[in-house]
Amino acid sequence: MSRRARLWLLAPALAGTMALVVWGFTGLADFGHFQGAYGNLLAKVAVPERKATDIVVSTTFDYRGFDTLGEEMILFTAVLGLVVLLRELRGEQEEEEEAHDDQEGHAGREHRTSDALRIFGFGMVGPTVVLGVYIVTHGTLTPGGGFQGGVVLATALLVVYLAGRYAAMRKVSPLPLLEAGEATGAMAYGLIGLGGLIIAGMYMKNFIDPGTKGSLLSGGFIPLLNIAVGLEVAGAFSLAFQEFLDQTILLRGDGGSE
Amino acid sequence: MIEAFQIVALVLVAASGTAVVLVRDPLRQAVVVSFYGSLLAGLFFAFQAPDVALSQIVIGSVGVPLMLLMAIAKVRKRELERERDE
Amino acid sequence: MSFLPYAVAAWLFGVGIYGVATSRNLIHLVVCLTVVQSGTYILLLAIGYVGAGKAPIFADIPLNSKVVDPVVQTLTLTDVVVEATVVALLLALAMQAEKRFGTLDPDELGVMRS
Amino acid sequence: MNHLAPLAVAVPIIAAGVLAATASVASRRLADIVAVLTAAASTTLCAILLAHSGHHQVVYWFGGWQPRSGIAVGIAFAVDPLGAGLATFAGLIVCVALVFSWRHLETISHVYHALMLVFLAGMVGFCLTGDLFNLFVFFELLSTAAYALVGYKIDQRAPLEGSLNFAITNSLGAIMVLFGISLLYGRTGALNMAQIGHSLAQQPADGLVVAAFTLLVAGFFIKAAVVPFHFWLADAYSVAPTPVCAVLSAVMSELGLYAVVRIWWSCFHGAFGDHEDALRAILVVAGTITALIPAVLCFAQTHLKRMLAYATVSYIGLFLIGVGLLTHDALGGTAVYLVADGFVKASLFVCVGIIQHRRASVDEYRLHGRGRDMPFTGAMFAIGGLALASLPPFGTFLGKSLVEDAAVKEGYGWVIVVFILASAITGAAVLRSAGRVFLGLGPEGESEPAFEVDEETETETGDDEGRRRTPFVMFLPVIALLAGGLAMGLIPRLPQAALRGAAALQDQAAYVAAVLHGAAGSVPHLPAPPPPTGLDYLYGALSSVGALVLAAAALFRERLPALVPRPVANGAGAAVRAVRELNSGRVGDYVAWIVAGVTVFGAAFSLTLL
Repeated sequence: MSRRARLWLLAPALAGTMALVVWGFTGLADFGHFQGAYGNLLAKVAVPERKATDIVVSTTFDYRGFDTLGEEMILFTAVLGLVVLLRELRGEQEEEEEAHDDQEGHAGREHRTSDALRIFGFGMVGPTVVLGVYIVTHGTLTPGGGFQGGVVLATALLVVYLAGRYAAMRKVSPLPLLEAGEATGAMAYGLIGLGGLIIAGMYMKNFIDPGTKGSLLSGGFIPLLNIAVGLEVAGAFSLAFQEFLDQTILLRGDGGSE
Repeated sequence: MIEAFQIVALVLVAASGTAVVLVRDPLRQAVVVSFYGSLLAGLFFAFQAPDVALSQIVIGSVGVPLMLLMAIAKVRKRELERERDE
Repeated sequence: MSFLPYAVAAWLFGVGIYGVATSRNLIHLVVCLTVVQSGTYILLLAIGYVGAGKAPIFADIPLNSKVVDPVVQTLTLTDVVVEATVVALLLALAMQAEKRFGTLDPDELGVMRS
Repeated sequence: MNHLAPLAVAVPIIAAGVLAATASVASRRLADIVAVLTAAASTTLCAILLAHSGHHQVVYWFGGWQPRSGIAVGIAFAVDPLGAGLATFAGLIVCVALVFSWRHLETISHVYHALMLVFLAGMVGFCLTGDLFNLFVFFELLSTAAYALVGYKIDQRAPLEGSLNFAITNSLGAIMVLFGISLLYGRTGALNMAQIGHSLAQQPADGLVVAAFTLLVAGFFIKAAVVPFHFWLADAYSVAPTPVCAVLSAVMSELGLYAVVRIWWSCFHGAFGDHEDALRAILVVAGTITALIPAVLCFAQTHLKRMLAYATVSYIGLFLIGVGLLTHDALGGTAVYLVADGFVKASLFVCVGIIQHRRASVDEYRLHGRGRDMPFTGAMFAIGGLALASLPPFGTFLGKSLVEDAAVKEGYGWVIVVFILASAITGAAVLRSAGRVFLGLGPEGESEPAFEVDEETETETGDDEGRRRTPFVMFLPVIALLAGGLAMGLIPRLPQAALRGAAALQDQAAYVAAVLHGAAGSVPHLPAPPPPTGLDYLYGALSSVGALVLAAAALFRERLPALVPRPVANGAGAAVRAVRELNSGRVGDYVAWIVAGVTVFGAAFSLTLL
C-alpha cells in the first residue's frame, strides 16, 4: 500500500475505533464515584490481615503475588531477549574490539569527563545505592518497593559510567555476575512461592508471621519478595543498560576524532 | 468531583502525549518523552497513586529515555561511519 | 468535566496508534507505542479513583479512611514494568535492524513481501 | 493433587532461572537435558491435571486466598479439560522442539533453552488461569519469549523484520486486551473471570460491554492471526528457527482462539447469550474469510516455511468456524481438529528444517529435485501434506468430520465446502512442493524474486560431513509428531472426552459455582458422538483427492490442455497478486489493517449484540 492509501484506510478505521472506545468509556461510573467490590474488600481487610501499611504492596506481593511472579518473568525474559538480540556475532566482535583498541590508543574518554563531574559522580554513587536499598526495604510501609528501588540501584551503575568510564563500570559489575544475580532474583521469587507450598501448603502462601503493623519486617514474606524483586530488577536494568551501552561505547571515543 | 489540579495535569498530559507523537526526530522526541513521563508521574500523584508515580519516575522518565538515548547514540554513530565511508 | 480523564485515555490511545501507523522511524514508532500504553495507565487509575479518597497507604491515616482503589494501582504497576520491557526489546530489534538494513524507516525494510 | 496446577508453571520458570544463572558454567548438553526433562515434567503435570479435570473443575487459589462471599480475593487457576488439554499439548510440542534443537543454534544455547522454558510456562499459565489480568500477564510473558525467539538469527535481515512486525502488532494487541480488561474492571470491580461473568449477567449489556468484548476479541485475534489481523504472522513464522516455528504454528496461534472461547463462555455469555445467533454468523463469516484467502496465498508460495505459515492462518480460519458455531459438539470437534493439525503442521515444519539442514535452502524451485536422495523425509512430508488435506484416519479427518456434523446441526451445512476447499488447497501446496523437491517433478522454474531470503542453514554443526545424513534426533520428532496426528484419529474414547470437556467449558453456571463457591461440579455425561459416516469419508476423500489433483495440475500445468479461458486465468492471477501485495512487510500497513479490523468487528458486534 502506498502511504496515501494507508492514510485513507487508517482515517475512517481510527475514527470508528475511537468512537467505539469512547462509547465504551461512557458506560463507566463517573470519575471519582467508583465502587469496586474487590478494591473495597482489600482496603478493609489488607492491613489487619497482612500488617503491611501499604495496601498496594500487599496486593502486589500477597493477594495478587502470582501476577507479580509473571511480571518478574517478563522482565527476566526481556533481558534474555536483549542478550540474544544484541549479541555480537563472530567476526563482528573482532571488528568492534579493534575499534575499541583504537579508542584506547586515543587515550579514551577518560579525559573527556571533567574531574569535577567525576568526583561529583562518585560522590553520588553512595547516596544512590542507599536510596535504592531504602526504597526496596521500606516497600511494605511507604510507597516504593522492589521495582522502584531496583531501578534506582541500576541507575547507580550508570552514575559510575557517567563519572568514570565504561571499564570501571564493567569492573564494578562483571556481566556474568549480573546475569547470575538477575536470574537468581527471578528464581528466588518462584522459590519463595514454592516455600509457601511446602511450609504452608499453598503456592505463594505467605508463610511468615505478618508481625506488627508499622514495623520494617511486617507483612510476612513481603519484604523477602521485595528483596528478590529488587535484586531481579536491579540486575535486569543494569544488564539492559549495559547491553545498550555495549553498543554505544564507541561513540564517545569517536566524538573526539570527528 | 474532579479537582482543578487534576484537570490541569490531564490537559498537560494529553498535550505532551500528542507532542511526543508529533515530534518526529528521535533525539528531540527522547527529551519530550522524558518530560511526558514526569508529567504522567505528576498525574499519578494527583490520582493518589504514589507507588505508581514512583515507578513512573524511575522507569518512564529515567529508564526508558536512557535506553532511547543510548539507542539513538548508536544509530547516529553508525550513520556518521557510513557517511565517512562514502 | 468528569469525563475528561477517560477522554484523555482515549485520546492517547488514538494519537499513539496514529503515530505507530504513520511513523517513518522505528525508534519514534516504539515511543508512540508507549503513548498508546500510557492510555491504559490513565484509564486504570481514573477508574479506581474515589473522590476525596486518600492513597491506600495506612502509614499515617486511620484505618477506616476513604481510600482510592488499590487494585488498579497494582495492575498499573505491572503495566509500567511491562511497557519498559517491550520498549527494551523493540529498541534492541530496531538497532539490529538499522545495523543490517542501514535504515530505521519501517517502510523501507520490506524484505518480505507477498 | 490440586497442587500440581501451580507446579506446572513454577517448574519451568525455576528451571529457566537455573539455566540462566548457571549459563557460564553449564555445558550445552547438560542444558539440553535439563530443558527436555523440565518440559517433560511440566507436560506430565498438565496431563495429570487433564485427567483430574475430566471429573471436576480443578480450582487452585494462589496464596490460599479463597473467595469471600462470592468476591475473589486472590488469583485462581481454574482448570477445565480443554485448557488442561491445550496445556499438555503445548508441553508435548515444546518437548519435541527441544529434542529437535539438539543440533540447532550452537551459540548461547543456554539463553535459547531458558527462553523456550519461559515460553512454555507462559503458554501453560495462559491455558490454566481463571483470572483475566493474570491471563494478560501470561499473554505478555509468552509473547516476550516469542519475540526474542523469532528474532534469534540476528545475522539475517528477514528474522529481524519478522520479529519487529510480530512484536509491534502483538504489543498493540496486548494493549487492546488491557483496555478491555480495564473496562470490565470499571463495570464489575472484578478480575476473576467467573465473577466478571456473574456480574455482567446481572444487568443488560450496553456500549461498555460491547467495547470491552470487541477490544478483547481483537487483541486475541491479533495473536490468533484472524483476517485482517493476520499480516504479521507470515513474516514471523517464515523466518523463526525451525523448532520455534513448530511451537508457534502448532500452539501459540491457537491460544488466541482459546482465549476468545474462554472469555466468551466465562465472561460474556451471560450478557450476550440472547444474541448467540448473531455472534455465530459473524464468527463463521470471519472464519470463512480467514480460511480461504490465506489458503490461496499458501498455494501461491514457493518459500516452504512461508507456505506453512499461510497454511497455519488458513487453519485458524477453520478453527474459528468450529469455535464460532458456539455449540459443545463443534467446540469438542475443534479441539480434536486443532491438536491433530498442530501435530501435523509441526511435523511439516520439522521436515522443512531437515531439508534446510541438508540442502541449505527452503525455496521450492531452488530445491528442485535435490531431495531425491532423502526418501524418508520426502515420504513423511508427503504424508503430512495428505494429513493436512484430512486423509482418513488421521485426527484431522476426525476433527473435521465432527465440526462438519455440528455445523449441519446448526444449519451451517455450507461450511463443509469451506473445510474441503481450505484443507485441499493447503494440502495441495505441500504435496506440490513434495513432488518438486523430492521427486523432481514438473519443470524447473525461477524462484520468485518477490522477497530475498538469506539462504543459510540454521544448524551450525553443518560441515559437509554432517550434511550427508540426517541425524537421528531430527528424524525422531517427525515420526513422533506424525504418530501423534494419527493417534488423534484413532484413540477410541477421545471424541467423547473432548465433547464432555467442551460442555464443561460452556457451562457458565457450573463454572461460577466451582470457582466462587467451591462447588465440586461434575463434568456432564454425554453420549459418544457417532463415528464418521460414509458421507464424512466422502468429504475426506474429496479433500485428499482434491489436494492430489490440484498438486498434479500445478506440477504439470504445461502438459494440460487449457481448461480455463486465458482472460479468466489472467484475471485470477492478477487478483491473487493484488491480494499478495497487501502483505507488504510494512508494519504501518499492518497497524492500519488492525484498526480497520477493530472497527469492522466493533460495528458488527454493536449492531447485533445489543
